[in-house]
Amino acid sequence: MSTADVVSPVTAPGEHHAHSGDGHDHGHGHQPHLAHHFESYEQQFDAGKLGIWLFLVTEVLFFSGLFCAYVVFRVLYPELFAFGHLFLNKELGAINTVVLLVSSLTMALAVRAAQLGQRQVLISMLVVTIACAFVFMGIKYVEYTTKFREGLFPARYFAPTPEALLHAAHMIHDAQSHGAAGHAAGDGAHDEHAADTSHGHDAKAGDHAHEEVNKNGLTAAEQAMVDSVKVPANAGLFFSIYYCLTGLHGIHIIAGIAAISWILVRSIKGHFTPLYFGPVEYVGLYWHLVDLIWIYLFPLLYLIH
Amino acid sequence: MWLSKFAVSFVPAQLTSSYWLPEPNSTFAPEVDGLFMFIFWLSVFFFVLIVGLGTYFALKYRRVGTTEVVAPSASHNTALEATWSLIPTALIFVIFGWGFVGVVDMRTPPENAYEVQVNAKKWAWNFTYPGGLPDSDLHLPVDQPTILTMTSDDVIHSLFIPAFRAKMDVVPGRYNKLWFHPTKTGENVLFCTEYCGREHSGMNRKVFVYEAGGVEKKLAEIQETIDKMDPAELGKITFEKSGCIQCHSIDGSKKVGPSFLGLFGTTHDITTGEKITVDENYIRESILEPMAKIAAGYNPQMPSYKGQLREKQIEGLIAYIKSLKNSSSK
Amino acid sequence: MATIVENPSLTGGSPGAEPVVDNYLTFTRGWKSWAFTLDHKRIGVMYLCATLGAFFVGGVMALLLRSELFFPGKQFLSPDMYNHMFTLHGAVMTFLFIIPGIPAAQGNFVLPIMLGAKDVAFPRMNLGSFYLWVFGAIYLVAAIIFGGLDTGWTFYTPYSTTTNTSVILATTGVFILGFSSIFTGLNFIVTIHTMRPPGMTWFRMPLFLWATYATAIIQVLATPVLGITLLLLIAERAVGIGIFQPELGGDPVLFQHFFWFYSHPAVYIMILPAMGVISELISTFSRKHIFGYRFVAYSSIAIALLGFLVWGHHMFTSGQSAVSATMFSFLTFSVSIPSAIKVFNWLATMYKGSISFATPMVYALSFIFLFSIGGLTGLFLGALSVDIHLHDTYFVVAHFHYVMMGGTLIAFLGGLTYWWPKMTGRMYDEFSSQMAAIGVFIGFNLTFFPQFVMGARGMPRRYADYLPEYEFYHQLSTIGAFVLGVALVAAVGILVRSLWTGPKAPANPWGSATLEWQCSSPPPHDNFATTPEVGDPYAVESVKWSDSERGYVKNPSYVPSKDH
Amino acid sequence: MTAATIDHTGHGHDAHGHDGHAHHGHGHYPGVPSYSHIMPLWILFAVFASLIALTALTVALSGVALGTAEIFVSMGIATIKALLVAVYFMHMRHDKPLNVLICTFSLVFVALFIGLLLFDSMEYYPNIAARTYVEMLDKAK
Ligand code: HEA
Ligand code: HEA
Ligand code: HEC
Ligand code: CUA
Ligand SMILES: [Cu+2]
Repeated sequence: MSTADVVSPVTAPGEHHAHSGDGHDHGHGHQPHLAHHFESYEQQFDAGKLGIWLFLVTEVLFFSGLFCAYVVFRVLYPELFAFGHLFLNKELGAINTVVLLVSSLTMALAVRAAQLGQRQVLISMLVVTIACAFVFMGIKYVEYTTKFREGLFPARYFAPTPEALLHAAHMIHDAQSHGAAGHAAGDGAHDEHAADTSHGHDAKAGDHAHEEVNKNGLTAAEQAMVDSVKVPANAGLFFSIYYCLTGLHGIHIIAGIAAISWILVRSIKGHFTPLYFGPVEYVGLYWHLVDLIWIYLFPLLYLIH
Repeated sequence: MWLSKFAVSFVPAQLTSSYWLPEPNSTFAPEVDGLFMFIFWLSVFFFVLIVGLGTYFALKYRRVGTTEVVAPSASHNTALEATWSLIPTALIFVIFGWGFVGVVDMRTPPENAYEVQVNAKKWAWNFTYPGGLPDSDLHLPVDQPTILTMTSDDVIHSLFIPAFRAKMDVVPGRYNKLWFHPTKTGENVLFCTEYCGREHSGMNRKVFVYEAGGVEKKLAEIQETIDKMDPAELGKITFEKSGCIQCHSIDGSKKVGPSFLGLFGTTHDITTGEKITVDENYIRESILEPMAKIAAGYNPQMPSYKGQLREKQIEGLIAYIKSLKNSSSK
Repeated sequence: MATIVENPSLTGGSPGAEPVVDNYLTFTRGWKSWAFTLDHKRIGVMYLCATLGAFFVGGVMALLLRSELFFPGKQFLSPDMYNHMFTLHGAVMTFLFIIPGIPAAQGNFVLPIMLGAKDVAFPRMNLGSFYLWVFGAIYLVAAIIFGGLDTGWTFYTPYSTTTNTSVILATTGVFILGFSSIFTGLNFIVTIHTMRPPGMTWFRMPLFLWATYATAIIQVLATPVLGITLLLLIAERAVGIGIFQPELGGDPVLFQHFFWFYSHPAVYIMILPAMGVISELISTFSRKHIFGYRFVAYSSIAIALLGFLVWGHHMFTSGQSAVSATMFSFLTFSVSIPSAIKVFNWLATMYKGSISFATPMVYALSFIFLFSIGGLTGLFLGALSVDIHLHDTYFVVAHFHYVMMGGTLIAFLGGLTYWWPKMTGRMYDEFSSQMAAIGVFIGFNLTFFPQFVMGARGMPRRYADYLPEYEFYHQLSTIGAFVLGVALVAAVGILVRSLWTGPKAPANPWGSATLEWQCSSPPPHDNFATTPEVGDPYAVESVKWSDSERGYVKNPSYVPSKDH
Repeated sequence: MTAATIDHTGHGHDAHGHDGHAHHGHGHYPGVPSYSHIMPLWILFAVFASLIALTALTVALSGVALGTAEIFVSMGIATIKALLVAVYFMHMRHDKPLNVLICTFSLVFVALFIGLLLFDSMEYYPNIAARTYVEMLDKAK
């Protein structure tokens, strides 16, 4: 740094590189968190905001590939989707939707608190948001492990267990017996009762304890029901798409948790002021996008006929 | 038309379609060549214009010394700019339209065509003729349209016959159709033009075009030779023409699959840990159901030849493999 | 580099600008000051070294390919080795060299200065982008070491899902490189939108900035799709999701659609910045205002946007439906119009100029020559029925080398020789580098022109071996490649040599009016001592030659015209 | 050299101008800079309530047989929800037109991507179906 003390006319006093590296740290002295190459907080905020919006654009296009695969296969092979969705748990999906919506609200409140300089509110809102994210991931974990147990893997390893098929058979059966007349057998139609009755089947071991079971652990009647289920060719494709979409979304939730935690630490340190709250807003925007994507995923995957 | 013929008589050979393009042996060829040469001349025109003007300006207005008083001249001229945007615009409509007409023809197979089933695999072609006879070369009648219905067993290949200006990818899991109308008897090359791995550049065969009735005669002839031929010799030909040679050597070296040298009669492990002895039945099974037993140390990469080899050929292959004994010198 | 830094003459300030004590090279010392720098100029220089390195690696591979093809039959590369070689040549050249080449290396250096800003909007992200490049490169190299890669740079399924080479490593590398490219693009868009100083309106921006802006749009919109495509490919290989696998119900042609949705726009990522460089060069070395500024500026944006709609022209023979093929063919031609506009405007700029044949201009002129051939042969490929014949032959190989190498690489060299004095503070030897430029031109044409002929005659690409009828053309091409290699090594060698022997560069050696020539050579750490005076970037009459400075200085008698 | 000189920032302030209600900017919250728009609490909660209500609605509707209309109804509801989140939670309503434009733009490209690709897949699908059918027959043999 032999030349560093020679103040060149290039840099205005007080803007000079007193810090490490080559002076790109916040050199504005009395203006904390204003980077040296920006003229004002507003310019810095605008740059950051435009940056984060562009980043969201890349996220949208990133996901668009998966949505594209979804749309193509759904249009060409609707039966895969009608079949596959029988195995998804609508209640858990709905709960997760609400969880994410709550977290979106708290995130919006957190941004508001940051703008107004209400540090306590900001901190608590961020904590709630992170908590929601964890709840979401917990529920996803339950869903995934259930699927794995039932042999519902991506295409190459797709091998539903008899229990899983029995469950599907019941859903199809319920749908038909409830008079969804317009639906052909096996296309997976069901109405709202299907969900209620399906709880019962989980307890099948109790109901049918006295009956003889075959090697699949099923009674003759159950086996007949399982056999009646027509598994469409390549049914695993639905699960491939399901795992890709929800998996990538899950990774974004995890990234979100990391980002919000970082914001939380900084707000505890008291970095944010009504002049400088950009990072909270940027992370908030990201978080809302993650929520937005789920808003589409939920009906697309869980609520199909 | 006559104008272009007239013009062509003045230009050097390098500027004619017979220099640039292979022999035109199908009905598509004149169509494609016409458009090719049209774009060619258009390009020559624009190229000469651009490079000519560029050179002229560069020389005429070259800087001498450091004198550099440049009389200010217009820095834009909307009319001029519109002109050089609109002329190319008009021209691309012509090119597009012409190409479109050509492709509509290529994509509309006629009714009464000669039909051949094509099966591609790493790295061999198999053509199945009406009546179910397979061969690894393409035999076609002249002056009659042919439709190829093509599929692949493994990766994407592409069937290209330069003299016919015909090309279509051969994609696993679907039938792609390609049709053309040969106009000249004789021999043409056929290439695989979609990259498909190690022997991609070796995946070429011949296309033979015959007078009416010639194909039937040729196929019967092939059948007859097969019937008459010494099995081991037939086996050798099949080995070379049906693609076995791409993966199996006969000199003991290991390629994708085991070498055939001294293979017959040996006993070795398969991936399940069992032992097998290479006998007639095992070879037959290897050819028809290669996935049934996989030789230890190899990947299950061999495609099935079910329906693509005649019974005689399978027998021939067995005889041929039998004949490849380890010579005493090794 | 140490020599420059220690040279006392450099700190004496460069003529033509206020005396400046330190410049960005001498500002801080030690390898850490480079490795952790946030200065866009240093990041640009690091990018420059890195991409040039990648170019040489790719070039050596190309020479190996060409040597193997000198005779038909096997020479010294087994077919497998040949396949690895062209795949890596293609992948290294596209992902490591040409995509970051002009924007990330030269763009990083000059963009903020041209704009009159102190830095890009997100300096940390800029450095991050460079390190992502490094990681991506490491992955690609790792792929070479652990099993190689033989899929072609296009990674078509199901070949790429079944081959036993290290596809996952390589695609991970490309995935990372994609993010590097996105970060650069994002940074540039934000910088151009929010960092312009007073007076720098959109229509006072140099055309190079318009071009990088248009490029950045593509980088941001298209690259994520490549990202997801590669992730799906990785998942396909790792767990068999089946989306691209026919035997699991998937569709390999879908992969091609995904791939080209990125990779066609990517070819405009390659050419747009090159066109931007050429616009600067032509105007400067003709000492004339660029002709039709607005048309040239808008045409960059038009190319960027239209470029998104034509990807299907790589798939005319894939089994794509006739209707979509028609649509894509039509849209393909639409891109030629803005390209034509640029070419004609460059010519008109030369009209009545005062044309100097300094090295950058030699490159610019050969760009016009070569890009015209490359672009015009694109018309053959865009025409439906003709492409059926030409697809996957050497005609395509020749086409894309004419646009990528004859276009982008030549412009890259043009830009390098143009900004070299600014970057290093040194002038290189003019005559020898002109000769090298001419050598590159000759070698290039000898290499790739014969490929048009053999391609049209049916020679397929990606062939380790060929029929004897094509031998003559292959031999011409191989000889050309070696001429080209020698000339390129000379061209770069001459520049490197100037670091030690070159005379000190003036602030404005060429007489350009864009802002980067207002600051000293090399520029100070913060780019500008005072807020630069923003005027018409092509008012070349605003500077005049000064014998004492051996460069151009402000022209006192210049009065800005109302026109611009 | 302030950012206000940058041409598009001007529009951002215009947007504030159109905005009917008074809950923003300096007026209500002293010390809050002009580039910071504060969302009133009642809007945030109202939006949240609507989101929950719409979620309940889609879940309920998924039990009703709507036939082909189903996909449009559920996507329609999802889009309303998405708009609510974007416009209020993400402050799009008070954002610079440029940022809104960029978003719209990205959606246009997504639509082109999916649209053109889907179109082609549907067109060539018969080639796949024919092959699948033959494979099925082969397996049955
Ligand atoms: C820098 C990169 C670059 C650029 C700029 C271009 C520019 C163009 N390309 Fe090229 N292209 C590639 C890189 C590039 N290409 C690559 C890498 C491949 C192969 C990938 C692979 O398979 O590995 C490829 C392949 C490729 C194909 C597929 C071929 C095939 O595989 O079958 C097609 C087909 O339409 C095509 C067309 C065009 C067109 C119409 C243009 C146009 O933009 C050109 C526009 C320019 C002009 C037209 C010249 C200037 C204008 C005039 C002189 C005025 C006169 C004009 C008229 C009369 C219209 N290109
Ligand atoms: C920017 C892009 C770019 C560039 C610049 C080049 C440059 C060159 N390319 Fe490449 N090429 C591609 C992109 C590029 N290529 C792509 C995308 C493919 C398709 C791959 C695929 O099919 O998947 C391809 C394919 C390709 C093929 C077709 C292979 C095949 O289909 O079988 C050939 C064959 O001739 C070839 C040749 C060359 C040559 C001779 C050069 C020359 O111009 C190279 C000149 C450079 C040098 C010669 C380097 C100089 C250095 C030295 C001489 C060594 C000195 C070393 C030090 C000082 C350290 N290229
Ligand atoms: C794409 C490459 C490929 C082609 C083409 C191919 N094979 Fe094979 N072949 C293999 C591989 C790999 C193995 C070893 C794995 C296995 O047993 O399936 C093998 C195994 C065999 C075996 C069993 C050898 C042993 O020791 O177990 C026989 C016999 C055989 N092939 C015959 C043929 C014949 C005959 C043809 C041509 C009609 C042919 N193969 C074409 C790849 C190929
Ligand atoms: Cu088969 Cu290439
Ligand atoms: Cu393209």
